Parts: sequence; structure tokens; C-alpha cells
Amino acid sequence: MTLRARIVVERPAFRLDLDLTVSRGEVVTLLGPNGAGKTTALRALAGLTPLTEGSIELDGVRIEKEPAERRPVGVVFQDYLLFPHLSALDNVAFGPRCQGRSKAEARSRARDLLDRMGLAEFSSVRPRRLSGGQAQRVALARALAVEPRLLLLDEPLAALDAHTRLEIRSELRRRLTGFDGATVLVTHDPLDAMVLANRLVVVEHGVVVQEGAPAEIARRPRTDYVARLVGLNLYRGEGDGDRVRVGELSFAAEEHVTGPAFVAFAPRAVALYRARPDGSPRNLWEGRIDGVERHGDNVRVHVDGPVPVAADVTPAAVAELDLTPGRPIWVSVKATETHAYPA
Amino acid sequence: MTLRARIVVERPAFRLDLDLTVSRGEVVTLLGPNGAGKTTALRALAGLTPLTEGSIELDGVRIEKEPAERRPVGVVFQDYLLFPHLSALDNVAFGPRCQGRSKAEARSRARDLLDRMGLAEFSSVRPRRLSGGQAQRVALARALAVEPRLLLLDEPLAALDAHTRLEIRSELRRRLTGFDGATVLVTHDPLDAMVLANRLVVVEHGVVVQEGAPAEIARRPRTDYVARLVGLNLYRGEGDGDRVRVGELSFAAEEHVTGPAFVAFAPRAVALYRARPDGSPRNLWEGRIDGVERHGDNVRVHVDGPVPVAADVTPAAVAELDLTPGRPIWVSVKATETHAYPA
Amino acid sequence: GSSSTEGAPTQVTVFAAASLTGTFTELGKRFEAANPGTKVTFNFGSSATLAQQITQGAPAAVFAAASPATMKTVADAGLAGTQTVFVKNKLEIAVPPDNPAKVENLKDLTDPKVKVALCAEQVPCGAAAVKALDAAGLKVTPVTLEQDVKATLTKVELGEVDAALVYKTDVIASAGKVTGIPFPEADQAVNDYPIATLKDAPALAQKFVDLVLSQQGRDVLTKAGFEAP
Amino acid sequence: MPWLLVVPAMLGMVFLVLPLAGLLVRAPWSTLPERLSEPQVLEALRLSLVTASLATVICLVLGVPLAWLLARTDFPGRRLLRALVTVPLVLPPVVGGVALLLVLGRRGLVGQWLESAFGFSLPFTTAGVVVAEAFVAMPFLVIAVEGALRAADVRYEEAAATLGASRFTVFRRVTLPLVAPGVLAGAVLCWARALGEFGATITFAGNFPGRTQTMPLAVYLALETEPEAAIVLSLVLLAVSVLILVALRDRWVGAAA
Amino acid sequence: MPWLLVVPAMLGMVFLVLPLAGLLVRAPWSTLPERLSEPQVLEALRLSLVTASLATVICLVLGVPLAWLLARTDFPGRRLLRALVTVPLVLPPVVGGVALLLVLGRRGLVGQWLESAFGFSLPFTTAGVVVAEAFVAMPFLVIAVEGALRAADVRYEEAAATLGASRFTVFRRVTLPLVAPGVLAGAVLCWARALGEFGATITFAGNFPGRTQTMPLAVYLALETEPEAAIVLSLVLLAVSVLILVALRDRWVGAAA
Ligand SMILES: Nc1ncnc2c1ncn2[C@@H]1O[C@H](COP(=O)(O)OP(=O)(O)OP(=O)(O)O)[C@@H](O)[C@H]1O
Ligand SMILES: Nc1ncnc2c1ncn2[C@@H]1O[C@H](COP(=O)(O)OP(=O)(O)OP(=O)(O)O)[C@@H](O)[C@H]1O
Ligand SMILES: [Mg+2]
Ligand SMILES: [Mg+2]
Repeated sequence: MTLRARIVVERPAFRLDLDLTVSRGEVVTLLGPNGAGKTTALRALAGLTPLTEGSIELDGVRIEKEPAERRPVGVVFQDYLLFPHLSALDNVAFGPRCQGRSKAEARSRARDLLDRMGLAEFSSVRPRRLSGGQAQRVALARALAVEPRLLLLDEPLAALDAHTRLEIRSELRRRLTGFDGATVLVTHDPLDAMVLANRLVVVEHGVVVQEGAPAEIARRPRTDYVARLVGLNLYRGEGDGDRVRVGELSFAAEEHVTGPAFVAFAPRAVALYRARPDGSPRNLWEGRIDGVERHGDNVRVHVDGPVPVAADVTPAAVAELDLTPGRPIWVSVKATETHAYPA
Repeated sequence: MTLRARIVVERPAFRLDLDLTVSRGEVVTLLGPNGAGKTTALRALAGLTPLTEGSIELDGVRIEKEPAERRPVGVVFQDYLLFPHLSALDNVAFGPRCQGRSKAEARSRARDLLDRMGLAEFSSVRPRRLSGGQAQRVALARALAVEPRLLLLDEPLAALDAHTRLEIRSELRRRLTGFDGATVLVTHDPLDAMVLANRLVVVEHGVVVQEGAPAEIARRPRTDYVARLVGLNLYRGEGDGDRVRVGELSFAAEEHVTGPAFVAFAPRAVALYRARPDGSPRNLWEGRIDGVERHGDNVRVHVDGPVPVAADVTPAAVAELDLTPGRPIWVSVKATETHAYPA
Repeated sequence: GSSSTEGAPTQVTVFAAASLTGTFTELGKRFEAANPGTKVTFNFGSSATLAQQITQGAPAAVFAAASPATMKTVADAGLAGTQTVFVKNKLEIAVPPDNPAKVENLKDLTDPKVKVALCAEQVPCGAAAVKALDAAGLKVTPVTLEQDVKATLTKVELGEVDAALVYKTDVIASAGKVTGIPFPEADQAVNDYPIATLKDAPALAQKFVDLVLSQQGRDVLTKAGFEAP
Repeated sequence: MPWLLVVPAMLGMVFLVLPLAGLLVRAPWSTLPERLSEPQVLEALRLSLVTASLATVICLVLGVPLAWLLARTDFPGRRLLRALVTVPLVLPPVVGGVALLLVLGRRGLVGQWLESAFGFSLPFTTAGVVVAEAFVAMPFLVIAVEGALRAADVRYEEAAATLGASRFTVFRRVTLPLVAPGVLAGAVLCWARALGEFGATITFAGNFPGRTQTMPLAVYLALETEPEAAIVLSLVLLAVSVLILVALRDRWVGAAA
Repeated sequence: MPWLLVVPAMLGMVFLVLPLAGLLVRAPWSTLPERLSEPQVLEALRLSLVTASLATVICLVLGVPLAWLLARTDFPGRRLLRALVTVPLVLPPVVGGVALLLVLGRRGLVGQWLESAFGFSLPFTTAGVVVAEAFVAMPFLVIAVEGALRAADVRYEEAAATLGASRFTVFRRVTLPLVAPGVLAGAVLCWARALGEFGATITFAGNFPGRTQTMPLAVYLALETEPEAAIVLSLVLLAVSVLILVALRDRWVGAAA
């Protein structure tokens, strides 16, 4: 086990209390809404914010009392914090220099990293003259240059364009794969999280609300936030075998659950009708259109009712159904695409 | 026509030359790789970077000579730039105050905006104590508070978590819909671009390479960058009616094109085989596996060969096909999912 | 600066009041000419500062003060040898060359319309001014009480005041930029300049004092406006 | 602990504080009550504080804009001007006083005009003391504030401009708060320098108890006759200024937090 | 143009520059060549420049760490210490000189020990001039640099720490370059103040030509004999210092760009 930490940080009007274990070579992603405490957790791990309580153990050594500079930790900050007075190259060479390497050695290492980030031609440029994405990549290179045993990344890919993002994501994956330390990453991009992380830790209001493999979390979200993140409709109810009761509704699902349960289904599993459909679809209710927005090639329709629900329909359907806000509409969910699991 | 601009900015080793027109109520998104010049263009529109050449006309008035403070423009900066000495509320009230409103009026306006951003409880907090996403939202509120006629947004949603992003995106959409000025937005998120923009302008190396409705661009990318952005494989070749020749390959497509043409298809339209498949699939060649990465629930396989191609396969297929890098593999693309259009 | 402790000292360090700058520099040159191979080093400053430095162990051989009081400080510390008054300095009324207030005698200074500068009572020229005015039975309200006689003189030179009481030596040194008006009461307010060798001073120090007290020295000093004691 | 920083810092501290200790040890404390009961001393103290504070206000009003001009705008001759601003620092204060007399004195370039037009002359007045102190102290403020302005991030000012703030509003509501620590440092330097100012004051404004005699002048004159009294007076001045600085800092820091 | 800023800035400029103009007009320029040919004058000028520069170096070495200690660490008594650092600013320089004598003089607290142990005494030597100037000028540096440090963004320092930089390395490679404009401003203040220093120098180091007689002391003596010569000497000092400042600034700014 590389990292084993209990992080408690108290602030006026905010308390972070997190248990975090990351094994060798594992990448754990912290996901959570704005203000959940992700940055605070990273800062505490890096030694920049003191713990109110708890401990941080890295490779069996307690480091929570060590100052930041003695922790074998590399950090990419949310707003880069590149040294404005140093060139991109010297920013990257800074860490190796601090580790006692010669100037030439540190620079050749830095040049190497910048190359791999596709920034060779920006070596001698000051951060002020870099674009947002270029700056982000230099920051990434700077953190990797110290060969940390714990790598902390606060939205390392946020400012990158799609193309570069793909490349840097792969580069990062490659580095993380070859890296036998622990990595903790904060990102808002579900895709980054899915691609990079072995395990997701979802934090809300300073505490962990769900934890597990990305696919598992994507399939069985346990909070509204996670459900929205992975694009599912999620409700909490009471299971009685083959149905789950949510308020006045009752959902048929693939799985059988008894007791407190969640029901989840994707917006594309939702069908909309102007009149009550024939036959006897099981998950059916009437609601009222709340809003309509384009969503990729489809249109996402928000429907109010006994429970709020999001539905994806084709643009053709929009015209045909006359989906104007305020209109009553019938909602049906396919039972085969509805999942239920214990709460 | 609200905004009509020709923006030329020369820098050592970089030249931006952009024609941009945005109609009343229209939202134009600038997309482009890092360092393409998007931020530079926004700064020029805002009056923070002088034009080397060109002109900016807003509602029929030439404003390129006006200083920033006299342009009716609101800006959300890539790194927020909230005033560190003012509370969130006073940051937002700053603009209205400068427009001559009374303190009480400005503050009530600001409070209103913060409310809508879900930040009511953070009114009195200084930016240093805000999380990244909270800061971003305050910056957004601050720019909206001046009721600009030209709104410039540099990645306004980048730091927001999925949940908030959805809300703020809707809020932004609503505001932009009610807004009769022009909006220029920079984002790297294809989803934001699709949802918010009426029109995309793709910039590479300081010049426009493609322009059009989001759906059109998503369907018919004209550069590698755009293709990757929308997740398509893209090649340039020569059409001769029902086939398009790309190097030694020849693609059958849905459309008939003659002359220089693009061929595009999605990674999920690609099938992989260990041996040459039977029958006579038309778009078929042999390649070598270059890399494999998880991609959502699927796996994305990069295959090298006469042309590089990305294929999405299920995890089950990965095991069955033994997709290890370096392995030779047969690639086939369904003609019905292959699109061709003039280059 | 440890000339006083070495074998055959060829150097003598003289601490002298700033008002002696011109005359003593001249005398120093003469001394060096008369005693080849010797060197006279001066430290000019306010007498009070010099006294302070000497009591704090400054390497001085001779002290020439602008007032008996400052010499007393040094003597009280047991550092001074025999003191001799070597010159006196006498007050005059200094007015700008155009004499805008038409000042002719000490009484004219009592006119409230005449702006007068005096030295502060704490410095010798101020003490002398008080004595002179007391002797004349006059009460003058000055606009300023200057820190030293040079500052007082500057005010007259620049026409900031219409008249001031300064030393005759200063009037002469100003080379026509102020006009001096002698007045009889000045005789009752002369200021004595004492000189003394200091503890552990080399024999050369006494030789310098002797030069100052000699006729040659007196000539130099009286030429500058000082009066013989 | 970074000894390479802490050791020189300690040495610096000792270097600055030890001489004060020397003064404290040697001061004839028994005479303190007597000194303090002399009306002249309190008068001089009051005058010192009032004039130094007024001079600081003048320096802030004129000097902060000047620093802004030097740091944020570009005009021909700016570099020369910046060097000229440093000049009163180097000028021996007495010569500075003479220079002021040449310009603002009764027969000075501007002064003679003031005198004939308004019957008003600055030398030998309390206003003259303020002018002399401001002249000597202003460069400290200007240079400190200019340094702070140059180190500040101009992008905040750009952000303010896009919100419609005029250059003056940007200055007042963004620049100034951002460089507040630098302005504070400059104001402290300026006030302290004005409080200790001697040469230019006595030369330009003279020395008259209750009108132009500030503490440094009183100290200087005391040195002539009773050096130990001078030490006591200096320590009184020091103590008062330290008290004021500590009190003000606390209030400022309190307001900023 | 923001007139509310430009007008006071102009006024400030005129206020600082006009008296210099007054001096320039009144100075007896014809005597300049004669003055400059006097070896004593050049000697004093050289001595002034050398001692002021040495004093600035000492102030930088001791004062910048001290400013760092005051701005970046927390220890009991820090606030009092900060106030004490301001004290030599307020102390009339002559009293400062007396204080130095009391501590470092031949009979002083530390001085008598120095004398008996090493046979070495500071007063009345060139080293004494440097000490006196450093004592008077250091607070300017410390306060200016502390202000700059407080205004700087500490998050860069945090970033450096996570890269393994010790506190000293952070200071040297991040903090110092970030606050360079503030340090530069402080050094200019410090150097200029040292160059113009008179009271503490004459009291602590005496007024020996070639050894301790700096330009301000020479000016003082010239005032005794030929007041107009004093003005010329001051202007020479000014001209030299302005030249040096302009030249250095250009080099520094050139290096930074
Ligand atoms: N220095 C501080 N003092 C007091 N409160 C703070 C401070 N910094 C952050 N907070 C508060 O602590 C909470 C957690 O902030 P944190 O920056 O850790 O959030 P986050 O999860 O990183 O959010 P985001 O995704 O928006 O960056 C927020 O409510 C924030 O307002
Ligand atoms: N102040 C400057 N001086 C010189 N070159 C600059 C300056 N600012 C940016 N550049 C260069 O101009 C180019 C465009 O930069 P810009 O910031 O406009 O890119 P961008 O499209 O916003 O990229 P990103 O998506 O990474 O933010 C880049 O190559 C950058 O290095
Ligand atoms: Mg964060
Ligand atoms: Mg950008």
C-alpha cells in the first residue's frame, strides 16, 4: 500500500474528513462538485495545508508532519502557478535542480519532458507568453520532472484542447503506468476519470459518498451528482422484489431488490408520448415539459412530474411531439434498461 | 449584424488573422488547439491587446480605437482574475458600480446574479477562499453584471463540475437567449460548443480553418483537429463517383463525390478481425495495433497501417481478439457509416 | 589613528570647531611646512559633537572649541591638559547688502516689522546675543532661533530675514554677501575660544598649540575677523 | 529553519537594535519626568507629530499618483524624471533647505510672487515645516510605491477596465488596494523620515518653539548643552513613534483581514 | 487621461524638481572646474560612492533576510521587532551617531571588547562610515522589501516547496526574483539615503579628509567657508548619483526583459 491517509481539515463553515488509500501504481480520481474539498485534500497531501486531525502514510512512513519540500510529492495546480520569471524550460528544470542535479542535467531532463509534451519550441518562452493550454502542459511537465512517489494533479487536462488532451492523456497514462507510486487526480471530466483512473472516489461536502471502479460507479451511481456526471436518471426508493417504489411511482427493473434501493436509467431509455401509449408499459407516468436543449445530435428534454426526469429524443421527434415547455407529456421507461440496486 | 471584425495581431513567431461576424443574439464558439490564438482574439475584441491591423465594428460603430473601458464588452477570463481584495459580492457589483449605479442597486443586482449561480452563501467570501469552480462562477456573474452588448467568454465552464456545469450551462443558455448582443465563446469541450453555440469557428495557427453549424461540423470535419474533436476518423482523398481513393486504399461511402474529397467515419463503425474476413467487405485493409485505451464502457484501439485509424470495440472483443500492441489486424469499415464530401 | 602611542609620532590630530575651518586649515599647512615630515589631520565639526567624540575615546591630540562650555565637558572627563583662550569672537549685526529694513543699530531690531534671526541660546552665538541684548536692555522677538551661526547667516544672505546677530568672522567670510554693522554692546558679549592638548597627546600637539598662540597664528586668526583674547 | 536566512536576519536585527539598547542604558532616566513636564518638549513633540502626519498626507496625495505615472505610463523623459525623483534623497538636507528657500523663500522664484500676491511667506511658519518635511520624505514614498506597482499583476487592472472602470477608477478600486502593503510601507518610511527630518526643516523653516521647533531640532540644540538630555528627548520621540506605528499597523491589519 | 491622477502627479513632480532648478540657477557654475580639480572633492566623492555602495551591500545581505523574517514567519515579539526596525528612521541621525558611539566606540559596550580583543576600533575609520551609513539606511531597505514581500503571491512559494525546494532555495529562486522590483526600490532608497547621510557619519566617524569625509561632510564644511561652493558640491553629488541610477536601471531593466 503506497498511500494511506486520513485527512481532516477544518475551516470556518467547511469540514473535510476523508479516508484515502492508494496502492502502488494505482490512480485514484477524486470527483466531486465545486467546493467539495478536492483541492483542499490535495493541498493537505502536499503539505500546504496543515491537517486538523489524521495522518498521512506514504510507503509506510508517516509524513503528515514533514514540510512540503520534504514530501516526495509532485503537484499540478489548478491554476498552474508557473514561476513568471523563469522560462518554460527553467520552470521544469526547477525541481530536478532542487534535487541536487547539475544545471545541465536538470535542463536536459526538462528539455526531454517538454519535447514529449509537444512544447519543444516554447522552451525559452516565459509563462506570460504561453497560452492557457501550453501553460498547463508546462505545469504537468514540471510536476513530473521531480519523479515523485505521490503525484497530485488538480484538473491537469482542463485547459487542453481535444487533440492535445488525447495526446497528453495518453502520455500521462503511459507515465502513470510506468510509475510505481500513487497518483491522486482531481478532474471534472468523466472521460478523463474513466480513462485514467483505476478507482474513483466521489467526494461531496467534504466526505466520501461513493467509491469504486469507474464502470461500477457509472452503472450504479449513489448520489444525484454522480448520476448527472454519468448522465443517468437516479431515484431512491423502496424495493419489494421485482419493483421499486419511488413516491407514488413504482419501477420495474432488471434486478430484484428488497429494502432501500436505487433506480437508475439513461435518458435514451426514456420514451415520450403525446397521449397515453397503448398496451401496458410498466414504467409510465404523466409529466410536464420543463425545458429542452440540444445535446449532441439529439435533444435532451427535461420533464417535471412525480419525479424529474431527463429524456433524449431525436430532433425529428421534437418537431413531431411539439415539445414546448409547459406541455403535458407521457413518459415511459423501458424496464430492460432500468437498473435497481440496494441503497 | 452586431459584430463584424477583422482581427490581425502580430507577435514574434505568431500571427493571428481572423474574420469574425456575429449576428444579434448569436453565439459563436471559437474552437482550436492550444496556442491557436483564441485568447488573443478575445483580448483584441475586449481592447486589451492592440490590433496590428483590421477593424472591429459593433452595432455599426467602429470600436477598435476605443479603450477597453469604453467598449460595451463583458469578459470572463481563462484564469478568472477576481479581485483578491473584494468579496465575491463586490467583485460582481464592481461593473454596475462603474456604470454609475448606486452602491445599493449594484449590490442587489450582484446578489441576484450570485443567487442564480448558486453562490448566495459565498457573497461575503474573498476569492482566495473560493474553490476553483466557485471562483469561475463568480467571474461569470461579474461579466454578466455589466449587461454587455458583446460577451466574451474564455472557457467559462472549464472549472465547473458536471452537475454545476449543467446548471450553469443552462443558465448561460437562458441568458444568451434573452441577450440581443453578440457572444463569442472559447471552449475545449465539444459538448459545451454543441449546446451553446449557433455557429462554430475553428481556428488553427491563427487562421479560420472551418466554420459552420455544430451539427454540420460534427458530421463533416475538415481538419484532423476537428475530426478528433468530434471523435471521427478523417482522411483526405480523391473522389471518383461512388468511391474515394486515399493513398492505396479506396473507400466506398454513402455519398457520391468527384474531385478532392474527405472521408469520415466514427470509431464505432470500424470492425476488427484477426484474419481476413470472408465475403467481400469493401473498405478493408490490414494494419498493426498501435495502442489500446479504455474509452467509456468500450475500448478504443489505435491501428497503424496505410492510414491510421481509431476503432471502438467492446471489452469482450479485446480479450477475444488479443489486442496487444504490435499485433497485425484486419480493419473493415461499414460503407453505410462512411461519409464522403468535397474537400 | 594611534599616533599617540607610537614611537616617534609625526602626526597630530586636531579636533576644531567648524568656525575655525578656514583659519586652522591655513595654520595646518604652515605647521607642516615648518616641521617637515609631519602631518596635521583635522576633524572639524560642532564643538558639542567633538566634545562628545573625545569623551567617547576619539584619538584626538588637540581640541579647539568654540565655547568654554564644551571644553569644560572634556576637562570634566579628565581628558584636557591646560586650556588657553586663543581668540575671542565678537557679534555684529548682519544685514543684506541692500538693507531693506534700514537697520542701523541694535535698537532697530526691536521693531516688530523687522524680521530678525538669532542663534539659539544653547549655541555660543545665541548665548552671546542674549548677553548683548540684555546689556542693551532691549527685547527682540526673532522669527527663528538658529542651530548655528552659519544657518543664521544663510537666512540673511538669502534675504529671508532683515537682520541677524552673527560673528564678525562670519561677516568677513561671507565676502560681501552680507553687510556687517558693529554695535557697542558687542563688547559685553564676546565669546572665548579655548584650546588644549588632550590626555596622552604627543609632544607635537603642544607644538601645534604653540603655533596657534604665536604671533603668526594670531595674524592668521585676526585676518579672519577674530580678536585677540 | 533556513539558517542562511535566519542568521543574517538576526545579525541585521542586532545591528539595528543594539545601538538603541546603548541609548537606553546610558539615558538619564531620572530626568525623564522633569523633561516631560517642560511645556517646550511636549510642544515640540506635538508639532513633530502634526507636521510629519500632514507631510505624509501631502506625499500620499501627490506621490502615489506620481509613482503611478512612473510605473504605468510611458512618456518621453520618463527615465530621467524617475532619476530626478530620487534626487532629494541624496541632497544633503541642509542644501535641500537652501534649495527650498531659493524657490519658496521671500526672494525665491515662486516665493516672491506668493509674497507680493498674497502677503504670505512660507519660511518660519509651521506650513514651512510641513513643506520641508514633505520635500525630503516624498521620494521615499514614490520609490516604494513605484516598486510595489511594478511588482503587481497588471491583469487585474485589465479585468477592471473590461468592466467599464475608467483609469482612475481602476487605480482607486483595484490598483491601490492591490498594492496597499507597498503604499503602507512607503507611508511608514515617509512618515518616519519626516518625523526625523532636521536639516531641511531648520534651514527652510527655522527654529522657533511652538511654531517651527520640532523634536529633532530640540534634540539637536539639547545636544549642544546637555547631551544626555538629548538622548532622553530622542527616546521619547522614538517611543511615541513606535507606539503609533504599532497601533496603526494593528488597525490596518485588522481592517484588511 | 485620468486627470485626477495626472494633475497631482505633475504637482508632485514640480514640487520635487523645482527646488533643484532653483539650485541649478543659483549655483556659481564658473567655479565648477576649479572645485572639481581640488583633490579633496574628488576624494570625498569617491569615498561617498564607495561607502554608500558598501553600506547598501551590507543592508542587502542583512536587511533582505530580516524583511523576509518579518513578512514570512511568525514568532513572539515580531510586531514589536518590526516597530523597532523603524526606529533608526525616526532617530535624529546625530543621536544615531551617539548611539553607535555608545555601543561600538572605543569605550562602548561592544567596542571596548573589540578594541581589547582585536586592537580594532571602528570610529573615525572608513569602516565606521560604512557602519554609520548602513545603520541609518537599513530600515529603508527592510521596510520597502517587507512591503513587497507582503504584496507578493505566496502560492508561487508553495509551488516551489512542492518541487522540493528548501525554504532558502524558495527564497533565493522564487521569492527574491518575484519581489525584485521591490528590492530594487529598497536598494535605491538605501543607497541614496547612505549617500546623503551626514549626522550619524560625522558623529560616529568624524570628518577626516580622505578617510571619513564624505561629500555631505565636505558640503557642511564648505558651508562654513564658501556657501556657494557647497551648492556646487551638492550638485556634483546629485549629478553623479542620477547618472549612476539611470545607468544601473537601464542595465537591470535590460536584464529583466
Ligand atoms: N483558504 C480558505 N479558507 C477558508 N475556506 C476555504 C479556503 N479555501 C477553500 N475554502 C472553502 O473550502 C471548500 C472546499 O474548497 P476546495 O477548493 O477544496 O474545493 P474543490 O473541491 O477543489 O472545488 P473546485 O472543483 O471548484 O475546485 C469550499 O467551500 C471553499 O469555499
Ligand atoms: N504576450 C504574448 N507575447 C508573445 N506571444 C504570446 C503572448 N501571449 C500568447 N502568445 C503566443 O500566441 C499564441 C496564441 O496564444 P493564445 O493564448 O491566444 O492561445 P489560445 O488559443 O488561447 O490557447 P489555449 O487554448 O491554450 O488557451 C501562442 O503560441 C502563445 O505562445
Ligand atoms: Mg479545486
Ligand atoms: Mg487561451
